[in-house]
Amino acid sequence: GSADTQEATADSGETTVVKVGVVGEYNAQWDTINELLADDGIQVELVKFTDYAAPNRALNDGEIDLNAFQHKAFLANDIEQKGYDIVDIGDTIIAPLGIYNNKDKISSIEDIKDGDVIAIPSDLTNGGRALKLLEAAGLIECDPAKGVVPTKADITKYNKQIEIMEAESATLANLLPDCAAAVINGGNAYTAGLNPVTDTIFVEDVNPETNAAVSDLVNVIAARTEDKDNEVYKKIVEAYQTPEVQKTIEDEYQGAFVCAWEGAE
Amino acid sequence: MNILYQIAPNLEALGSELVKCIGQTFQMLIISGVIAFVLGLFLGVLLIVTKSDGIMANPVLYKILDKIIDVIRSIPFIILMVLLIPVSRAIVGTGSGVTGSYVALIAGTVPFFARQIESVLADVDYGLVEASASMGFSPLEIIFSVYLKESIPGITRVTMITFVSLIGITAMAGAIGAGGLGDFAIRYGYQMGYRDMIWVTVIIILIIISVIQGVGNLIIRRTTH
Amino acid sequence: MNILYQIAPNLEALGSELVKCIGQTFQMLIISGVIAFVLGLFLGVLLIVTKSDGIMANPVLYKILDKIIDVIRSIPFIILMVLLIPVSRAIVGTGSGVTGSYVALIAGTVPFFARQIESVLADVDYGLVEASASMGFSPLEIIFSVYLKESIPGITRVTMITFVSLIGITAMAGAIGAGGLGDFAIRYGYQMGYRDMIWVTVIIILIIISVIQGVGNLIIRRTTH
Amino acid sequence: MIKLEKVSKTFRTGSGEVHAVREVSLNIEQGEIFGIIGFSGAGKSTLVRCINLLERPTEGTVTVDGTELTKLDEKRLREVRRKIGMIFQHFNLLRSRTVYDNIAFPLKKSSLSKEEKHKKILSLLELVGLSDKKDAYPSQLSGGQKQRVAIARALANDPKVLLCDEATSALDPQTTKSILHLLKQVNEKLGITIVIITHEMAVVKDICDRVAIMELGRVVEEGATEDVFVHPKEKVTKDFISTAGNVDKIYELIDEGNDLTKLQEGEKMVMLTYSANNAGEPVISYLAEAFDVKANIIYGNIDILKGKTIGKLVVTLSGKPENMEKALAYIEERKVELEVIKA
Amino acid sequence: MIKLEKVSKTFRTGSGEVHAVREVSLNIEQGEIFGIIGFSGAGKSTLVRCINLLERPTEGTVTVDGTELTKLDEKRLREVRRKIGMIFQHFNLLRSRTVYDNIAFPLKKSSLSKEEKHKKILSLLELVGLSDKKDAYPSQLSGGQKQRVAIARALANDPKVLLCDEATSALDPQTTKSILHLLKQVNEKLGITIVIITHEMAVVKDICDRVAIMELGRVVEEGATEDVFVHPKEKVTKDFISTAGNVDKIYELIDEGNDLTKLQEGEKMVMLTYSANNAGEPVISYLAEAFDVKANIIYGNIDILKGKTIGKLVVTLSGKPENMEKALAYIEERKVELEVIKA
Ligand SMILES: Nc1ncnc2c1ncn2[C@@H]1O[C@H](COP(=O)(O)OP(=O)(O)OP(=O)(O)O)[C@@H](O)[C@H]1O
Ligand SMILES: Nc1ncnc2c1ncn2[C@@H]1O[C@H](COP(=O)(O)OP(=O)(O)OP(=O)(O)O)[C@@H](O)[C@H]1O
Ligand SMILES: [Mg+2]
Ligand SMILES: [Mg+2]
Repeated sequence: GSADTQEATADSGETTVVKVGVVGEYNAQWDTINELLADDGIQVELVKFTDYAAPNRALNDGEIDLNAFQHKAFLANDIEQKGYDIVDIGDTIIAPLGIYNNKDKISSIEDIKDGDVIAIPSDLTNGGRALKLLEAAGLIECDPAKGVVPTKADITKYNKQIEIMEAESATLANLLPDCAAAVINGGNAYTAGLNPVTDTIFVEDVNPETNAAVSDLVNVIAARTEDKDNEVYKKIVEAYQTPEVQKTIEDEYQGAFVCAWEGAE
Repeated sequence: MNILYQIAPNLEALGSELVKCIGQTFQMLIISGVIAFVLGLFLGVLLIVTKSDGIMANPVLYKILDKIIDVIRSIPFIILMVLLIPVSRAIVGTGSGVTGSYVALIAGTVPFFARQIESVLADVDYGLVEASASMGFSPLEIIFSVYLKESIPGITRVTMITFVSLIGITAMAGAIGAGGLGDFAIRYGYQMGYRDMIWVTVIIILIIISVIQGVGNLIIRRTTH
Repeated sequence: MNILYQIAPNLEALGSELVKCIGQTFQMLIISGVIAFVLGLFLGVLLIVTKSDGIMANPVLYKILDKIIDVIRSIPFIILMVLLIPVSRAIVGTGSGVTGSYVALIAGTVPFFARQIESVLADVDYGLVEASASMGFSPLEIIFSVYLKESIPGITRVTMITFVSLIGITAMAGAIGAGGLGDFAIRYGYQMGYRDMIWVTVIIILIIISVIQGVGNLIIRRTTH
Repeated sequence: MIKLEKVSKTFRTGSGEVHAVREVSLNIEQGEIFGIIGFSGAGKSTLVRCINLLERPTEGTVTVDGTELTKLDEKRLREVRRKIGMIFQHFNLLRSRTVYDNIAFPLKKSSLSKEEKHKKILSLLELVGLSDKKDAYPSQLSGGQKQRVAIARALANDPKVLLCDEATSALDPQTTKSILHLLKQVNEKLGITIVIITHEMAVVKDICDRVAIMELGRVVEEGATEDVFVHPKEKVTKDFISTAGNVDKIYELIDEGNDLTKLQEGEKMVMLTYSANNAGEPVISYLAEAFDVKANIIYGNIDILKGKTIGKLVVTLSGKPENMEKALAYIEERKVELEVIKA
Repeated sequence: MIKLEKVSKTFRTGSGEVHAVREVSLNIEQGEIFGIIGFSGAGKSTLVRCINLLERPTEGTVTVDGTELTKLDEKRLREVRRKIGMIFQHFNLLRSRTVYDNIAFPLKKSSLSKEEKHKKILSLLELVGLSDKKDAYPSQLSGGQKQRVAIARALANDPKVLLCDEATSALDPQTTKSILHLLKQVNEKLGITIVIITHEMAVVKDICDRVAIMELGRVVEEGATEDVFVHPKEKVTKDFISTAGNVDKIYELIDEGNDLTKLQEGEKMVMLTYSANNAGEPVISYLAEAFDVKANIIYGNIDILKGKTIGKLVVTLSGKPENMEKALAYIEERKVELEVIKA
């Protein structure tokens, strides 16, 4: 695949294969997209990474054509830190974080007391967001200068003397019995069989009107800057942002992921 | 300190976090290291003596141990860690954090260490075992006075090798919230892209390893005659 | 097949993915295994012969090798993998996927294997080395005819140990998109929570390990007299 | 004390079975020093290793001190073994321990006090002449020094039975002598039964009460040392004894045409065998006195075994032919065995 | 052929320095069989290991065949070593190789064809009597069998110099004899220079042209074998020779009050020493004939060394007092050394 797909035309009869880097297994929407694009002779081939830091590098290095796994803030940070020459070419979804409670210990934010352990994701994509969520819940305060992705080092004040434990996102649900609560993202909570409505005591506000910061947390499809206007890639973005895909996401993930592109309900 | 900050600019902000991670690493290394050493030694010895030509030949037990070790070694560590969360919770009361990591670290180290101990003990001159048997020593005495005593240099060598591997897997214990140096390097150095933090952690780990190798080599030199 | 699907219900959907992952694992194991074996053997021998009492004593070279091995072993594998991406790209043209994993897998295996080979060769009776020296054999001939030939059982033992460790780290190569069984287990078994997939992969890995151990034990039995 | 009944040991190897020991029955009495000789590979080591069951016999029973070892469980066997000392052909010293600690090793389970043990070890070190090497490690010892450590170690536990597999083969004659002396001493003083494998006939002559000769896994001859030496029955025994005495060399010299073996007209070269029942006979003197036959000693080996002179002497007799004949007849009469080698 | 000049070797150990070899200078001629004897720990092995620089001397120079080894670079040293065979005290056989392959090992670099090598190995196996063990591994061999493999291996490369460190100590006398015979043969036929460490005096007597006696790292005496045997100068040499001949035993017997040593009124027990310059003397016969003194042989060891009868005989003389005196005087005259042991 890679850059020579630029020359491929939609109606040449040949199938253009586009490699899209993803993380995790929440990829039902791509099956729908492939169905939608079949007529255009475009086929998305998923390259699955287990590590959040890998897909941007692979994209930047030309090993994949697109990736779709991160939110805008993560992308911005990666570009700044690692000097990648990549851009976002379309919004996709948002995976709202929730504070899931250990029902044996607490049943509301107010129940959290000094010394309680709160687990948050250790990866950058979700870790900073989790801190922001804890801030929104009134448990801590972060250095505003660090924007939407602060690290533990940026906590300026503990309103409750909680102990924040960083762990791999996928294990968080497993670790819940050891904590008072855990900040888990939609995908992982969904996998663990947690319900984002009934099992949480606090949920991220994903309405851009009430939470301005959330626009930075919208996941995107990213491409190399040179491919910004690639027709094939544009078609893929268009295919993503369709009601068909929205339906798939809603059916499959039951609220763990919320469609976030302009025009989605 | 200033030069240090110049070389590693992120150290200023992350310094206290780093210190905490060093502490976590030491805690993990010492506690699970010691326990894994004892258990691994025990299992390695058990493997050697229960072999079909061993001094307490018990082929069935050998076969079972052998297979258990293989099974545990077949499970990728990250998964082993997750599978063991309930076990850890039953034993030490928690499945996360530094305390929750011990069980997994031990389970990830022991089979490997036991295999290496088996390999070392297999090289003990059987004539010595025979000589002790002819003196009326019991299998237990032969284990301590011959197998273990005579292979201190070999045991030290594989202990060093295993210890370094243990450091390697503590890096993965970050997944269950145990933190530690390896996790620090992964989060800040790799995910956040602070290259200086990678080198700082590598140097610290290198120092730990060097100290261990130094002590180990000293023991080897002192016990090889 | 039906019974299989009943025991492991997710196998139906993931079967083809699993087969692909098995292929990736084999590709990684065979290619990086063979190269790491040769390199590790070479380095291990180099360590033994350049030691201060070795047959080609060269303390400076020894010290350098020794330190390089320690440095590489100090870097958590996941980070090592990332650091080596440019190297991989320079050598094999890509830094990701199965092909991109070789360099990292080799770098993650060789230092460990070399240390173990060093440990095995250190146990060769020095009298044999002396006897060959007295026959006018060159260091190279002594290496092949005595050190390597006489320690085939030991080398086989540590090769098995290392091979199992290599399987362990291929699981991490998923991070750079190399796929493989371990990664399959992590993605589906762990992240997606399909427990049956964990057991399926563990059984497959166990079979691979058992075959390797079987062959290894046969070699050991055939070469121990 | 030690009773072997139809003991056999077969090794299975890649290239077939090796019958190292075949149906050996032996009875070794309390307080005896019993020698085992035989060519290399005859099965001596294997047989001795069967006595303390280091090698479990394929067939047959082993009884030591009235206990049938082949029937004991591991625990009881260990107790019995503690009273059977063993010196290995390859020493089997513990590399990680000093000479002192190697000797201390079997004392681990002894009931002696620390002080007593220390004294005992020092006296054993003294005995084997290694007091100055007490802190050395085996790798720093010469071959003979290693063997001496092994000997001291085997004696440490005051064994009732001592099994020695070529315990002096790496030692110079002087040291050998002192070790044999020591063995004899412990044998006499403490009534220890000693089984000794050796290929040095001097060792057998010096201290063995009885001796067994092995060949191809079997004991082909067995008896009191002096009997076996004087009247060997089997060819292998004769070979052994003659090589030991070295008298056969005369045949070589004759073959070589050595000056000493050239005879004058009328001279005869004869070999006289002295044995227990003709000891104390001044044969040569009598020949001269009574027959005017001169005997020139060319070669010989006369030894005292259990208080009796035995051995062989090769002499050239010269004298008048008629006297010579009488002389030979006389010798025959005196029961000194005579063999005319060359005439 | 081999020239050692002021060779010293000092080991540094935890508990101080061990001066294993001290300032040894030796000159071993081409084609000679040179024996080294000495008590255990005297430094024999270390000295021999200095000859092929397995042990680099702390001081001094080693010259073999005109080449000063101590000056060579590694590569040249290897070439020289290929022509120096060595039999180790501890055999040093390769465990992973069969008997056949162990012997084939040094032939790796030989220019012989495969066929020739095969023949050579088979003939060497024949020579050491191990044809039937050719596919056995060292662990399946008896002690003596291992030693024989080591001997065959050392001979495989047609060495010019052969260093033997107790090459026959684990062998029975018969096998020892055949090995010595073999060594003598290669020495004579191929002119191989042989250095042999041994503690068996029989070995020295049988094949050594010259012999050196070591004590505490030094060569204290050195000379032609017969000279050293007949006229030992140093105490250590005398000790060695007497223990070898075993004649000293008579003193023990006297101490013990053995019957044989009990003398009648007027009898005398004397020890006669035969040496090269009084060989061929029928002393005992003459005593009887001329003085009517009877000599009863009690103990003795008469050997032929380099074609000459040498050795000792202990006899009891009995006769009239005046004759006895004359007899003793006569013996003295005939240059037979005489020592009255008991009177
Ligand atoms: N473990 C073994 N496996 C196979 N064969 C063996 C084993 N041990 C000994 N043998 C064989 O058994 C025979 C007797 O061996 P043993 O060691 O008893 O001989 P030995 O009389 O002690 O000889 P030596 O005087 O040379 O020590 C030999 O032919 C030897 O090769
Ligand atoms: N590697 C070593 N380190 C320290 N001391 C040693 C070493 N090798 C030998 N020695 C010492 O050097 C001395 C001479 O040893 P060597 O082996 O030459 O004796 P040897 O004459 O061959 O004795 P044997 O007849 O018992 O074999 C001994 O006292 C021994 O303890
Ligand atoms: Mg033997
Ligand atoms: Mg020696």
